[in-house]
Amino acid sequence: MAEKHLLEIKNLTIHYQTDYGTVHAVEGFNLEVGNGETLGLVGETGAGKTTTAFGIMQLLPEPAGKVVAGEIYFRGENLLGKSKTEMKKILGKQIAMIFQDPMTSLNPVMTVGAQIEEMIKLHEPGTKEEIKEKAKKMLEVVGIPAVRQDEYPHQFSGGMKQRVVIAIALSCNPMLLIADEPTTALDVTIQAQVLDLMKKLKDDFKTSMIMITHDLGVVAEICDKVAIMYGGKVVEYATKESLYTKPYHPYTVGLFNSIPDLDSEQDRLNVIDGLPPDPTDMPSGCSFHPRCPHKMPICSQKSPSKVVVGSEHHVYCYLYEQEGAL
Amino acid sequence: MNEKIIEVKELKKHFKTKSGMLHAVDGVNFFINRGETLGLVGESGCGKSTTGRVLLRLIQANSGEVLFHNENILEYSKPDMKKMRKNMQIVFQDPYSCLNPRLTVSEIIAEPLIINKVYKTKDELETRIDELIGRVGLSERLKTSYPHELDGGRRQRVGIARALALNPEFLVLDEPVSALDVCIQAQILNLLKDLQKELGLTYLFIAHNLSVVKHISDRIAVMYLGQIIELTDYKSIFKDPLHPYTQALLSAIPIPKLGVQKERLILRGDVPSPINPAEGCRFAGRCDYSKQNCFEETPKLIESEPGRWVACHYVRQLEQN
Amino acid sequence: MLKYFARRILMLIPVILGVAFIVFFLLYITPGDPARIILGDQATEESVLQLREEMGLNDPFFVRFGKYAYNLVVNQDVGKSYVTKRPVWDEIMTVFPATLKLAGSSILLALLIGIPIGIISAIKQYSIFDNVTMLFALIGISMPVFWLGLLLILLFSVKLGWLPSSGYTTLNAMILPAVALGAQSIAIITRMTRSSMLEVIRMDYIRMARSKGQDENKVVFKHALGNALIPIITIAGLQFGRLLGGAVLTESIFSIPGIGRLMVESIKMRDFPVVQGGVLFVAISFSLVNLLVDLLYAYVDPRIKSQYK
Amino acid sequence: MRKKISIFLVGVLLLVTALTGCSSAKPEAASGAESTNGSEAASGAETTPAAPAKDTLIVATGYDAKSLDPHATNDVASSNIMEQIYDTLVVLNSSNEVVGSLAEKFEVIDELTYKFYLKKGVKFHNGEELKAADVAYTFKRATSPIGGSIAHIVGDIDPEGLEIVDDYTIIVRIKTPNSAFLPSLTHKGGGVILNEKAVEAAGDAYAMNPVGTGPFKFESWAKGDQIVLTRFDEYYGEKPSFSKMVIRAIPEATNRTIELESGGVDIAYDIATNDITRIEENKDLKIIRKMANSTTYFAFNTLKAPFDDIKVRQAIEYAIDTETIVQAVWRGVGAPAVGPVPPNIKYFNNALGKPTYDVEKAKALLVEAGYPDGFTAKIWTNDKKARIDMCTIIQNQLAEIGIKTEIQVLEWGAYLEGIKNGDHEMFMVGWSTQTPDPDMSLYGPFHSSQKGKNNFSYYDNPKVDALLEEGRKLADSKERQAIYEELQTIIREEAPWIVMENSETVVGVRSNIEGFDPSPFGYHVLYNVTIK
Amino acid sequence: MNTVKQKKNKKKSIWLDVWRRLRKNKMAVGGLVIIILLFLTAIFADWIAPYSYESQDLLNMFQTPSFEHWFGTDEFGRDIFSRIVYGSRISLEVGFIAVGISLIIGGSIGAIAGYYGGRLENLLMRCMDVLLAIPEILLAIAIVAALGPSIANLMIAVGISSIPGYARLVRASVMSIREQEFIEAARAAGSSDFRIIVKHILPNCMAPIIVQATIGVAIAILTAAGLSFIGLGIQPPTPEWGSMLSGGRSYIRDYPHMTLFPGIAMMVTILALNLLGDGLRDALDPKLKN
Repeated sequence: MAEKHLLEIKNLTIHYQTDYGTVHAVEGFNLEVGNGETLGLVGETGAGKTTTAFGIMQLLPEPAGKVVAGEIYFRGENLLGKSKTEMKKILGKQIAMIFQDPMTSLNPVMTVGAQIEEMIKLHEPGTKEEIKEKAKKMLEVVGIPAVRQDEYPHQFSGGMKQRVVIAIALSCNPMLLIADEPTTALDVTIQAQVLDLMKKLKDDFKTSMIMITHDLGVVAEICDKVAIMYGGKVVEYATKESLYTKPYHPYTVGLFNSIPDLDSEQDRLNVIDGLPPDPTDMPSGCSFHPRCPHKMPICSQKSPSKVVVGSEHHVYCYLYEQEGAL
Repeated sequence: MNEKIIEVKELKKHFKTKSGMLHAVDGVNFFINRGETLGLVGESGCGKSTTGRVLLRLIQANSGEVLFHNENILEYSKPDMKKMRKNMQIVFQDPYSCLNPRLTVSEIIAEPLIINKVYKTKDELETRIDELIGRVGLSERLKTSYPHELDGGRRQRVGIARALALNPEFLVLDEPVSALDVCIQAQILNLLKDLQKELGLTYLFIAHNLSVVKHISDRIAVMYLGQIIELTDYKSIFKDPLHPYTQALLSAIPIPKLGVQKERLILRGDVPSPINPAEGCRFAGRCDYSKQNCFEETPKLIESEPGRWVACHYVRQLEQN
Repeated sequence: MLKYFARRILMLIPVILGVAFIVFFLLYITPGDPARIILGDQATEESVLQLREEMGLNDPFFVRFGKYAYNLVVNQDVGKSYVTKRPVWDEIMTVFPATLKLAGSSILLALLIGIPIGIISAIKQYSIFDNVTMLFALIGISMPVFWLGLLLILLFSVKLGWLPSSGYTTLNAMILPAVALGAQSIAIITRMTRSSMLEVIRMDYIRMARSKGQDENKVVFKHALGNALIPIITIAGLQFGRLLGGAVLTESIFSIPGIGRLMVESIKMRDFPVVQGGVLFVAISFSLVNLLVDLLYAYVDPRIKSQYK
Repeated sequence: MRKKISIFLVGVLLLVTALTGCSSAKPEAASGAESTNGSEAASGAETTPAAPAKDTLIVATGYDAKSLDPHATNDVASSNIMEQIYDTLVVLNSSNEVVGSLAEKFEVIDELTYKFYLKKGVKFHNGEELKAADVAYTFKRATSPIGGSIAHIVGDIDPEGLEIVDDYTIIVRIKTPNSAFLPSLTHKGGGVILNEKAVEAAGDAYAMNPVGTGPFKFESWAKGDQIVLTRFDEYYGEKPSFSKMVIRAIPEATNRTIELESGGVDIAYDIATNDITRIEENKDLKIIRKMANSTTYFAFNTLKAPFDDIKVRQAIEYAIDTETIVQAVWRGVGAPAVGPVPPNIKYFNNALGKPTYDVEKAKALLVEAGYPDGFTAKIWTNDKKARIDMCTIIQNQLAEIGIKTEIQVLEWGAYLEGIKNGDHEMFMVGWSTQTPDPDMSLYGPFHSSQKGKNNFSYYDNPKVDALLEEGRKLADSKERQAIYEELQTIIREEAPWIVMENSETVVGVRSNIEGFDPSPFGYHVLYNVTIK
Repeated sequence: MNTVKQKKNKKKSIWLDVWRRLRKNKMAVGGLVIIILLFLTAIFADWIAPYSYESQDLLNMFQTPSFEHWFGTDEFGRDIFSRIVYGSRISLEVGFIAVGISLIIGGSIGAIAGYYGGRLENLLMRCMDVLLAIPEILLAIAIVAALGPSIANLMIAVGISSIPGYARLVRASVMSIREQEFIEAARAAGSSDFRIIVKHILPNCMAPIIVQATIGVAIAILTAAGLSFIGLGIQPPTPEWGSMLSGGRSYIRDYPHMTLFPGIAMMVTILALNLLGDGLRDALDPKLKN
């Protein structure tokens, strides 16, 4: 029986060495993703979402990025312990990734078909014709006429390019798909098309997915579970239903309040003032305390530990520590 | 209250490209009253930014009129235009390219004042700069720092302060918050609303994020391929959108709420190319309700109901075909 | 594609006329009377004056240039050398193979050595290999060509006697000049390959390729190099074009009768037709090389190919 | 993608083969020379089958010939080639007397008319037989504008006065009596005889396709690289001992020496001073040295103040130590000059002795001339290294007597024009006597009629003019000698020139080459050489 | 009033920031140190050089390096070390003034072409193409032959022949800056074209221009030396590295020291300039860094 969780990340810490000091991009990050489950990873720019994804895929830029601590268990095995050649077998076959900007994710001097075939050839046996056929089929699956397989990326619109990227990612039917803000660069009508496609494919291929985004609307549409990231770590994790009905962490509350509501009438948005933390010198204790309206002295001394506040809903915040949650 | 500050009539702007004439702005009409905010919404490539820039004559229009206090500024001579520029300014989208990296914050804000020789002595200039910096919520000590030392939100505040320097009546806001994170975005939106209330400013707010536009606008115009296809007050556009494209646009917005999932209208295909567009309604190709004459006759923007302008042959008679 | 090609050729005409005008003007204001030089210092006055008349040296500037330009454009005739009375075209064609061979071999050296080293030092950025090659590349650029030539002769011809110090007809006579001239091109192409590769390696599609589980050298040679080729071709084209006329120093050290040396001698001899013909020839070959480079672009990068349709 | 890169590499390889292929072919066609030149032999890799080395003589010169049309140019490099291809009517024997060559014999009918009897059966390289008509045609062409550059040699011939008596006899008349006419006919520039048919047929291309009667005939010419001549089997005179001669142009003196040492060439002209000892010490090489009839001199523009004052000129002469300068720059090659007439020319007045070096006297003269604290002036020289060096030392020596100078190195074109317009002040230049007659050394540079042409210093002395004209008329005799000795004394006294140095021909030769004797006039006979 | 003072030292901060980044690159600092030393030798040449560059000593010519003559003597017995020291003055002079000429002329052509675009740009750029089609060294030779060999003409020749390079560089950076939004903001505030170019565009093009200028000085020195090498450069007896090299080349077999030391001096100078150029490229353009 597959383990309870397809992916388990324990206390992951990733730092970047730059000329301006070490950047604490990811600090004590914990997360689980179940089989066939879609987890939304939400956070503002600089919260460490993309770095986490690169940590999992071991695509951190050499020599600056380094995994300092933590384990990443994928199907029970710690990916961090694996050698480069072992990882090569996993990447693309079992874990695939979609990048944010479709404009630059495809090699401009290679035909679209060739880039899909390359993925298939790496992980599945078959003659040239078979692989070509599989690639054609994948194009059809993502809604692009197969006849366009010999065209080049610059002949496709942004939305179509993202479909090609999805075709590449899913061509070997990976267990886990990491999507790093796949629709942020797209117009809202095209975004709707792509999200609709991803939902359909997710169910058909039974792929579990990590959807990295900063748009709570997208999460509501496509995700089962949600993890809110701030200052390089998860501050709240819950099912979509319990998070959207009652967010606990002050930052999550602030996030929801900052989004103008289409239905109701608001004169002013009640806003989280201040700025996101500077990753080169993180605030002590809970990294949100400088901006937190319910700040308590302890918040600036110790960083809060996990507090379970509901079934599959926990939060890292001292507000709920004293109440001794159930 | 509704004195028309600015009115645009049949505004056209075509760019010559290798493969034909690009109809960026193709016969746009609207007006904005004093103190009002008109939201201009549309997907990328629909011509909203170009419209904003043509208004300020940063780009020369091909034809049409831009009446500012009932005078067509497109015909103004260079010196008159320079005087006119004092009362219309612009705030940009990209925080990283809207400020000159080689100048300090106070120099950037002072630039329009120096160009138009508003103040005689340096002290008057300094006090005006301090006042503006305070006005947009920046701290005094940032006066001498450089743009690369500020984050996105603060850079936009400097951009706003610069736009306010000449006490304009009318501001074009070209996607001022699209590049910002949600929290910072909210802070800037609040600032813009406060400024409007306090200084009686009139805004043309250009954006592609509908929820942001709804929050700040009084009336909203939806643009598609260089034309305004619907213009109405912000409440009814969400409750009762008339044009099929507006309906599709609204249904595509992911709502950060549970159980409110509307039946989704997924548009077919991509936006057609604005180069040498065909006759007839430009949305006809992708519209589920398009009939024969939709492809022949271009619908005019008419006031089908009081305060509800729409450019469609079959308003309220849409049947699935 | 043909239409683009034809248009580019047509655009050459103004450039050629421009070059002709500049050279014509420069030579016009150059002191020294060609007739007197040709007839030698002991020639009689009458014969000098008569020759001047014959050569039309007494006409005003624009008349002379007009005649020259008309002759050039209408019947592609660049006139006869004042000194040897031979058509300028033959003069150039006899010296051109030497320059072509010299420039060709140094560009070849540059490509065969520069590109691989540039790629390796890009992959192994900040390694010792990278730092050492970059230092050598810098020295290569900073080394004056003529000094390097002298040192090579001193070492290989004089001290070791392995290689001849002059001539160009045999292969091993070409080694020293090619190395002397090529050193700078090798350095330039190595640096350009490295920076172009570094830029491409940071792109998203490289990270995409890696995320497919593709092995590293396929990622580098198939994806990265494919995209990094364009700037490299540009620089190689520019260098080759410049060497065609600019190898005058190397030619003089190794006594290679190339175009560069012919130009310098002709300027000294005030043999105006040969100078004008030579510079025009170099300018035309320079532009044709650039045109070839543009065509290579189209081949390497589909985005550019689609523009030509 | 892989396909793309491999295609690129193939393209590069094609470029390679095209380059090496076509270029090695092209020089073949252009120069026509089988690439059997020595440098290849030394390096071992024979690209094409070469005739056995010893049957080919390879010579390295400093400059490539300009043209092989004797009437079109008068430069030394071209004359060196023409020496092997053409013959003249008369030549000089070892004691510098004029004897017949193409002409069996000749008579001097009166001071204006000369009669030549041609040898019979002499063949041109194109098979035509030498006829009187050829001689007439040659002299008519030489005196026409085409022959401008050798006008000073055969200019006296009266084109109307040429009379063809029969196929093998011709009478030549000259405009003004000139005892130096016969010696000037020995000059391998102006005096050679061309073949009428060949010249007319070749037209402008004749310069690159010469036809003569000499022991070697032209085969090919790769401009700026090498000229190849092959033996003319029907030569009327004594046949050369080897069948092919290659004259290579190697401008760099160092390269010429290296090629000589490596066997790339058999004979190397103009060996650099500091290579002489190296060649002498090398057992398979030897040095041949001979004084040449050319003089380098430092002169004044006598029209311009202060050089119009004789005292100033004499002061400068005393201030310049020619002895040290020649030793410093030439280091034992050539010799400090005595006067404008080179040592081994008739009537050389050795009694004058070298100019004396006396700084005090120079200063005194300057004071007398009214320039107690000296003056500033320009020195012109062309871009010959040795001349620049000499000027640099002169500049230093003149500074000691208060004359501050600025050296201007000009190319030959700008130099000549400057002198013609009289902008020059002090200048250094050379003059070579191309025929063994003192008139050639003195008439050109010092006769007032030659001002601006050969008389660069604009020297004008009626007495000297008279003596020169007198000297021209007289045949060789005691009076003629007295005239020329007096001329040399006056010129030394008036000092329009300060003679610096008589140059010496230094030629490096491999030891297996016999019979090479350089000529003082600068163009050397090669056809009588034998290769062991 | 402290804000004004504060602004003064703030202005410095931009260059301080550049210096801080430059200092990290050891090679570039090495280059800078060499160049500063070079400037000092050029300025204080009279004190540094043990002998005058003209004083001849015909008795001991071709001396190999010894204690009194560190670099030995040349064919006139002149001290090579002193001539190299004086030579540094000429080379720097030629290098900087030539770059100055090509920067001012080429730069303004590039700025005008880049800013206004359209037909004017096309015309200007075609003229630059014409100049570019003629190889630099041939153009320089023709100019020196036309104007006559002197230091001033050498500078003009080298300067003119590198104008197209600067024109293209400035045009490219002006065009990229012209699209930035802060230019539209300035136009919206009614600023004149001239002010936009001077206050907004050029200051932001400084980085590539400074880098190209530094490397340009190296190229100018090389070209000038090349011209002297073929006898078209500086008039004797002025010491210039190129002519010293050319002078020594016929004695290369017996007295190699005559070409060795000027060659080394030239190479070290040009290497230093290139090192500094590369270092400045990274320091001035931080976006290249991350």
